Amino acid sequence: MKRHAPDLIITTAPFLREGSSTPELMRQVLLATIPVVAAGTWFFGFGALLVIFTATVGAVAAEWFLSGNRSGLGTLADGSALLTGILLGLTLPPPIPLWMAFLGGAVAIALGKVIWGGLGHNIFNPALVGRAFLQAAFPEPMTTWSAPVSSWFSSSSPYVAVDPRTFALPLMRVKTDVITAATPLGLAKFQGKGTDLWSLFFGNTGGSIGETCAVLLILCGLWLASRRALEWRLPVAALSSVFVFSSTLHLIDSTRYPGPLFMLLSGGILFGSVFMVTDPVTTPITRTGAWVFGAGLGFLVVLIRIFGGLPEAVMFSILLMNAVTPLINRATQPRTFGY
Amino acid sequence: MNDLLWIFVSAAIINNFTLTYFLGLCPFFGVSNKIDTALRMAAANIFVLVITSFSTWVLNTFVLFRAEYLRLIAFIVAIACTVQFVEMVIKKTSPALFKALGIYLPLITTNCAMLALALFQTTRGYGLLQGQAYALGAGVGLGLALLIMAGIRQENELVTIPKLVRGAAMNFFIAGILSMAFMGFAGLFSSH
Amino acid sequence: MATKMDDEEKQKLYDEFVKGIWRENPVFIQVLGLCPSLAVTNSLMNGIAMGAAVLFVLVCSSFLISLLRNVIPKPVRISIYIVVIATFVTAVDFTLAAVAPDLHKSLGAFIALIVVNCLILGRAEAFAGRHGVKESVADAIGMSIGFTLALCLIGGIREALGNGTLLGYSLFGPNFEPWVIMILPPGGFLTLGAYLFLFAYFKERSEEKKQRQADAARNLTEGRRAA
Amino acid sequence: MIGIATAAAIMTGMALLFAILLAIAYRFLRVEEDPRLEIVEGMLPGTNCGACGNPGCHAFAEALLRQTAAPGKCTVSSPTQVDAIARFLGVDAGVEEKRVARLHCGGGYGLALRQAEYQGYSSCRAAVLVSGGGGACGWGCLGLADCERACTFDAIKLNDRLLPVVDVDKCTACGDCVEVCPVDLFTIEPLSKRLIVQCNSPLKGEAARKVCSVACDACGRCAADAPDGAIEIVNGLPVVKVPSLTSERATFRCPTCAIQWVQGNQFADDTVAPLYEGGSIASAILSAHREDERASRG
Amino acid sequence: MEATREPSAQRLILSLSISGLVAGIVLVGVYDVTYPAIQKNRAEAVKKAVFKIYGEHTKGFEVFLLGSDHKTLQAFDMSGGALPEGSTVFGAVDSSGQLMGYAVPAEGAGFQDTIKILYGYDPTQKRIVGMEVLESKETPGLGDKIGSDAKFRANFTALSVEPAIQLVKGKKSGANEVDAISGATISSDAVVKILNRSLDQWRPILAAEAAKKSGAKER
Amino acid sequence: MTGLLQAIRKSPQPTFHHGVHPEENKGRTNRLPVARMPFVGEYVLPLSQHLGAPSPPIVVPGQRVERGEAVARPGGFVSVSLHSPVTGTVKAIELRPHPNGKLMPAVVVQADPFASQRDQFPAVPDPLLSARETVLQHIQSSGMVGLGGAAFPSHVKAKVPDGKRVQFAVLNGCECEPYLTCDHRVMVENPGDVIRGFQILLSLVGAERGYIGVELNKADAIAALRAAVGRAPLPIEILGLEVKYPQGAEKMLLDAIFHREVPSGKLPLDLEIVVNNVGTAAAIAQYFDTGKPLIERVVTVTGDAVSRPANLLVPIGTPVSAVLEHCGLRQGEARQVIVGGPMMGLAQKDLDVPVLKGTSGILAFTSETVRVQAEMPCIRCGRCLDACPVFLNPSRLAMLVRTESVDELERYHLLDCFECASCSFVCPSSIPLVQLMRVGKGLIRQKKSSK
Repeated sequence: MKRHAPDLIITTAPFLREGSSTPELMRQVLLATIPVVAAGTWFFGFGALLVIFTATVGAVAAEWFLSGNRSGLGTLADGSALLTGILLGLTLPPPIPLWMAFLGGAVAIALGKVIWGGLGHNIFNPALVGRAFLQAAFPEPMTTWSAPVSSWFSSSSPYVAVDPRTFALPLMRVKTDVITAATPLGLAKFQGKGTDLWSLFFGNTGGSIGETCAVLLILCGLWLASRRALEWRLPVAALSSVFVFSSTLHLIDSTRYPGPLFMLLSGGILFGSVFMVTDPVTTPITRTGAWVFGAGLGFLVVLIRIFGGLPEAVMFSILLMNAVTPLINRATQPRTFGY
Repeated sequence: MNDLLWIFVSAAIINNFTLTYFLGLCPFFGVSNKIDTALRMAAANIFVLVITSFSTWVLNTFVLFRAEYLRLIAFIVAIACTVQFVEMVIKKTSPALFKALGIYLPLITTNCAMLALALFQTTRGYGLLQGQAYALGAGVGLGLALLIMAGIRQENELVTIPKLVRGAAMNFFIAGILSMAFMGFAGLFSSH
Repeated sequence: MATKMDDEEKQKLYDEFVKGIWRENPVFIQVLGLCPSLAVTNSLMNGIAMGAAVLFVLVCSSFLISLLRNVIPKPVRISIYIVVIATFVTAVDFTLAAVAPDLHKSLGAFIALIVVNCLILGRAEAFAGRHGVKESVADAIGMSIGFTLALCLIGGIREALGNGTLLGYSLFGPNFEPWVIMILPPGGFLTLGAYLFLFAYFKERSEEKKQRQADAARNLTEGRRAA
Repeated sequence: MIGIATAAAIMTGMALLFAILLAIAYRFLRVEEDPRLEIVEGMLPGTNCGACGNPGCHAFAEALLRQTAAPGKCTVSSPTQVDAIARFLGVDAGVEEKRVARLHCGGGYGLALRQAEYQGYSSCRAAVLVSGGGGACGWGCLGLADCERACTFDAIKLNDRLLPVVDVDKCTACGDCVEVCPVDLFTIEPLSKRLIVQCNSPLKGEAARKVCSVACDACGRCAADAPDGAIEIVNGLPVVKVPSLTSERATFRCPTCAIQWVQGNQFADDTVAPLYEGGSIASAILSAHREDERASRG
Repeated sequence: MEATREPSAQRLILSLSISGLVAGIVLVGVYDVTYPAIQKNRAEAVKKAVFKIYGEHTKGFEVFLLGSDHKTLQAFDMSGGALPEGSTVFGAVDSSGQLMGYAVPAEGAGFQDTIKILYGYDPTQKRIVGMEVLESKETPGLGDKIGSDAKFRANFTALSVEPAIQLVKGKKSGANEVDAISGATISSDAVVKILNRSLDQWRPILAAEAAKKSGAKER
Repeated sequence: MTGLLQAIRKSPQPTFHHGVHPEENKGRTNRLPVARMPFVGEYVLPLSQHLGAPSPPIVVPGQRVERGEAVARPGGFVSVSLHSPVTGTVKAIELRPHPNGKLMPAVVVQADPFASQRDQFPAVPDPLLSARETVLQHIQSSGMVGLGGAAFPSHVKAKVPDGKRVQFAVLNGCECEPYLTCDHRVMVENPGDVIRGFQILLSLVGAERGYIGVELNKADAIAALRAAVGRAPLPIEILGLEVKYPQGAEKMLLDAIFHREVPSGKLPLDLEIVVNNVGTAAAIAQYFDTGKPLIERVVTVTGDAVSRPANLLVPIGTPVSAVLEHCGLRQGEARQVIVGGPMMGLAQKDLDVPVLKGTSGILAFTSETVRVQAEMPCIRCGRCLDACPVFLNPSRLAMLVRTESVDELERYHLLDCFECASCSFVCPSSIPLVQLMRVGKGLIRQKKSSK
């Protein structure tokens, strides 16, 4: 009785697959971050690149140690840890000490992803969990901004622009009296000063490394949408919700409440809409849910920015909406055919 | 009116009883495994909080002004007895309602949120209306935290949480992240 | 014969005492009495003070309840337990306010909230109401020491990282960047979560080790048998 | 002195008020419940395995109180626990004979013909839906460990041939594996029943031998060798009519080892030579399955 | 079984009442013993805060209760050692027994929770002469600087209250302006709001009191 | 951005909601005329080839049977007869491999190598002139079943239960499965048969109007059918539908044509509509023309592992291996053989399985086409929700199946899934979603039966 290993494979239908794959989607989002990283480096100097790099190293190192995989790339191969690190780096203020960036990356992966069982299982956006941790732990460094060293066409040597605080020893701080800048939202909230919309549009303002250049973010978002790498309803819903709520307030009292364009172009709402809100894992899976999520997010952003204690609220709002995403998913199940 | 709004919002989200005051943690972790249960617990909580707020306000205003040192003991006895009485009444009159809410009532007796509410409203000198706003806010806050927690935990049941953090540790981590997210509400309406 | 009985009884008392410290630690194992364990532990001193307050209340109420357990009618036992506990708590509250007003202020309402700490009522209901005076007191002391220990562990780490100090003494020098989150509410949750994770990790490691040893022993005996 | 009077008055008054309230409530609003229920349920293991035939431990406790079930029905409790419950209720323990789950297939890796390679969700229930799995025998074990996962008591482990081995010491006869197996290969048998037919295929003769080297080909030798009527061939398979057979004679002439005399665990002495070269293939597949499982379950 | 036998209602009521009675008596005892010390501590705390505001010349403080007409103050006798309940202001007294000014407790919503402060007010010059934070849950390291930051506290040593106090960022120019702590604007703002709100209530009353006093002196 | 554009641009052709656009791959066979498969030595006729009760055999081993002679009778109302496709001898009645992977009882007929195998069948009455009951009985004894794949007995569908009425009849000519072209060829080559069969069905169910839904990638078929109808003025309309999978599913087709949804758990009959396959209509017409029962059918044989793809008229019972050999199977290269279409067909482990009445295609793929990708974690991208034509949430259902949460599965309407595999098709993480759905249905059934 001669027998050989079977030739035929039996699998279940379908025997055809559409082309796209999860790692491919990750790659496209990673590609889209490259111009944003470059712009951040250009605007805030070499120090900003160091911050992004360190945050990424923190994230990747945490993934490596905690995933328990010692052979091959393991779960690093899907690129999600890399992406988390880069996104976290882009949301940090430029002069933050590097050890904090590293810590943030590690916390983002540990608390935001690994404890939930890895990619696809987490409820909260890992990068934002890392950032929220840093914000709560180090409120002062996390709200100290530096002014951009370059504008679009002129620069005062960005490659040497590194804030001395960046190199603080782990657990320590460097006490300096460096000139700090305020974010456009901070200026508006605490000093009642507006910012020129064109500077907001081109990114010539203070703020987190990746959030300042509106035009670039819009382009990246459009590119990702054209590659079908993101669910377009989410950013559209979030941005239009911010627009609607802030215009309503602006119409009620235009002296007290800033206009909708200012609200859209300033702060992290564009960055959040393109890179955070579109994270499929932590946002509703249903299409109705996407609209609900976006609307809720816009409402919270406007509420906290205008009536809350903090000038910026995108991070908290996204985390809060992440928290209610399971409930949204449940409430917005599509109607089954024939019911 | 503004005052009432701030009391309500403060108790519900800014100083959420569960996530920033650590009150009522045992039921928060205990009955947040199903959304359905969480909803009922939240309803029972609000009900008892409002009753507590009212009865302790009456007690404090009309009986205890002579002997403030009896506050704690009087409050806790009042809460325990009221809850037990309500429980018995529900059990007898409406078995269906008891099934839905009643089994959570004994849990609420030893829920520190009730006593804390009574004590806080007294030390802050809240009047009847303010007390009710405070109780409602605290109840809504507890319910909100409970519901969100239940949503997340029920979602987690569909995936495999690593063995080392499964159970209590995971719940604390979730609560920690939620607590961080709720920090975003700090200062809401306080400057307006 | 008599001494043997004594020994047995001593052993039993000792067991009741020891179990609360680790094996049935109220915070880490039973996850009870969470409100104060997280709310007041933003400094080590607070933890110690809270632990002491709980110790006093738990021992006194356990003593009294186990003494009176046959007199108290069952249907109103919970109410009476609460009255007893509340009395002791009020006493502690006043005493602390009189003796250490600063500490009293930093513990805030949580001294009063000892009344509704599930740990105390739980011990009264589950243990003191069913056991003799000696066992109950031993159990109460063990439990409250376990509770204090847990509070100190949590408070110590939170104060060290969140303020750079331990019992008020600076640990890292003046340039330390405090991790403010540790003394904020999220830090409480995360610290306790991290402790539970660590204990689970060590438990698994020790179990793995035991398993390995058992395997090795079995292999050895089987090898001998085969030989 | 006034202070004491006030305090005493307030406290006594309050206590009195509430006590009266509760006493009234206690008298008029009480709902009767058998207090023993809680105690009995506390004495049960609480695994809700259902081996006793009730939907869970609570239902079993109710049945015990109604005296419609004997404590010994609980196969999970140790005899002393059963005794304790019986003493508490003042009834007879009614201890049952130890029963265990037995597998009716010996066609493991290298023994049964594999026609195709199954790829997809690593679960027997899933594989059986895809052309009945890769094996040629549609009645055989699929070897994807649904039973291993389903077993609450950690009593089932796949061996090197990807066949589930039931640890008779740990097995409580709860029937979870019986329920989960999509090809119904498990039955619950008394431990004293030694003759086990390790095949479930109705095929006869050459057709049976073609798909599996340890299949029962219904030759009837076991029936002939057993005492009169103790074994009968029904639908291509021997059926052991007398469970307490004490002789293993019936197995001696079986050409394919499909009927076995089992003491303790099944497949304890697997001496049949593998048909494939290199027995390590099976263990490689086994570890691959485990890996898949880890990946899909986190 | 014994457990199932119902105890009589009288027994329930009796045992609960007795326990209530005993608890009440015990508590009165504890209260009586600790009362003086607690009150002393409370008075000490107020004294410390008043001293901090009015400096080393301060000798002690007087307590004034808001009268039932909500317009006038009534002196309260502190010889019993207890602080009264209700709306109170304290008067700082120097070694000569002269009233130096008032110390007014006030509270309001902060960034996180209620902030309680005590501020010194001089009704004749219409300015604030000092401010102490009694209780706050502001963010450590940021908001809680309202109590500890010397630069911020310096704002309140001579702060004009007419027109209403303003919060500014950066350079302080007017006598009625308070320079915010950078990174803790909301907490700084909360202090200013609490002051303005409290002053609205107390300014006329204290001004009337002061006028009464100076009038009495002149006469 | 394409997603956005798609949402804005409303499709002008009638179609259903959601669904997917797999590559068609019909080019190799859609121009090939139907050829005849030569006779082989042995035919295996499983007794259960249709939905419903198996047909009990009425022959014994050794008995001689003629081509077209019945070898099994209906085993009930929902059951049909079975006929020998060749003249020969009954070799055995035994367990034989069935395309569903199990061994099932079958009548094995050894073809007589010397018989002429001519088409010679007893005459049948004119269906348009006979009583309805007679016609239905004839359809049942002709072994007629739906040729689209599910093989539901045609007479059952054509019998309108008392108290119900039928307003419209629909012929399904979508053939939305990639690769398959058998219905396409039938419509192009025998449009007259299709229309005549449809007329018989129309009169049987008493429908006032008939529609034939054909996807627009079969323009020649639409033209041929229109021409056939044009010659006879009939209440029949031919509709061109957008090319989309699974347009051919009954419920989707009705949604596309009438914009009405068949309620969950109900049949098209509840909307007063009856749906049949175009191939079935043609076969019915042929039966009433010539008396030939259902002993042959058109099968598309294609895939990159066959060198001579074809649309073949295959006698039912022919082994798949023989058909593949006839079409030039590349021996040793085939890694996967599928009976049916690539979206809903069954992979085979044993090539000796026979062609059944419901077999519309045989596909053989080499390892180049068969790419089994490693499964990744679900990232909740929601593409499966966009694909599911019955608006389920496959992502969540999959998780619920893995955790065996049976109650939740029912709450999320798992039983409404008809396993079209659109979700698996689009899943970027290669999660075997349909398979999990099937397992889940099994769990629900098991729970129901244990109750």
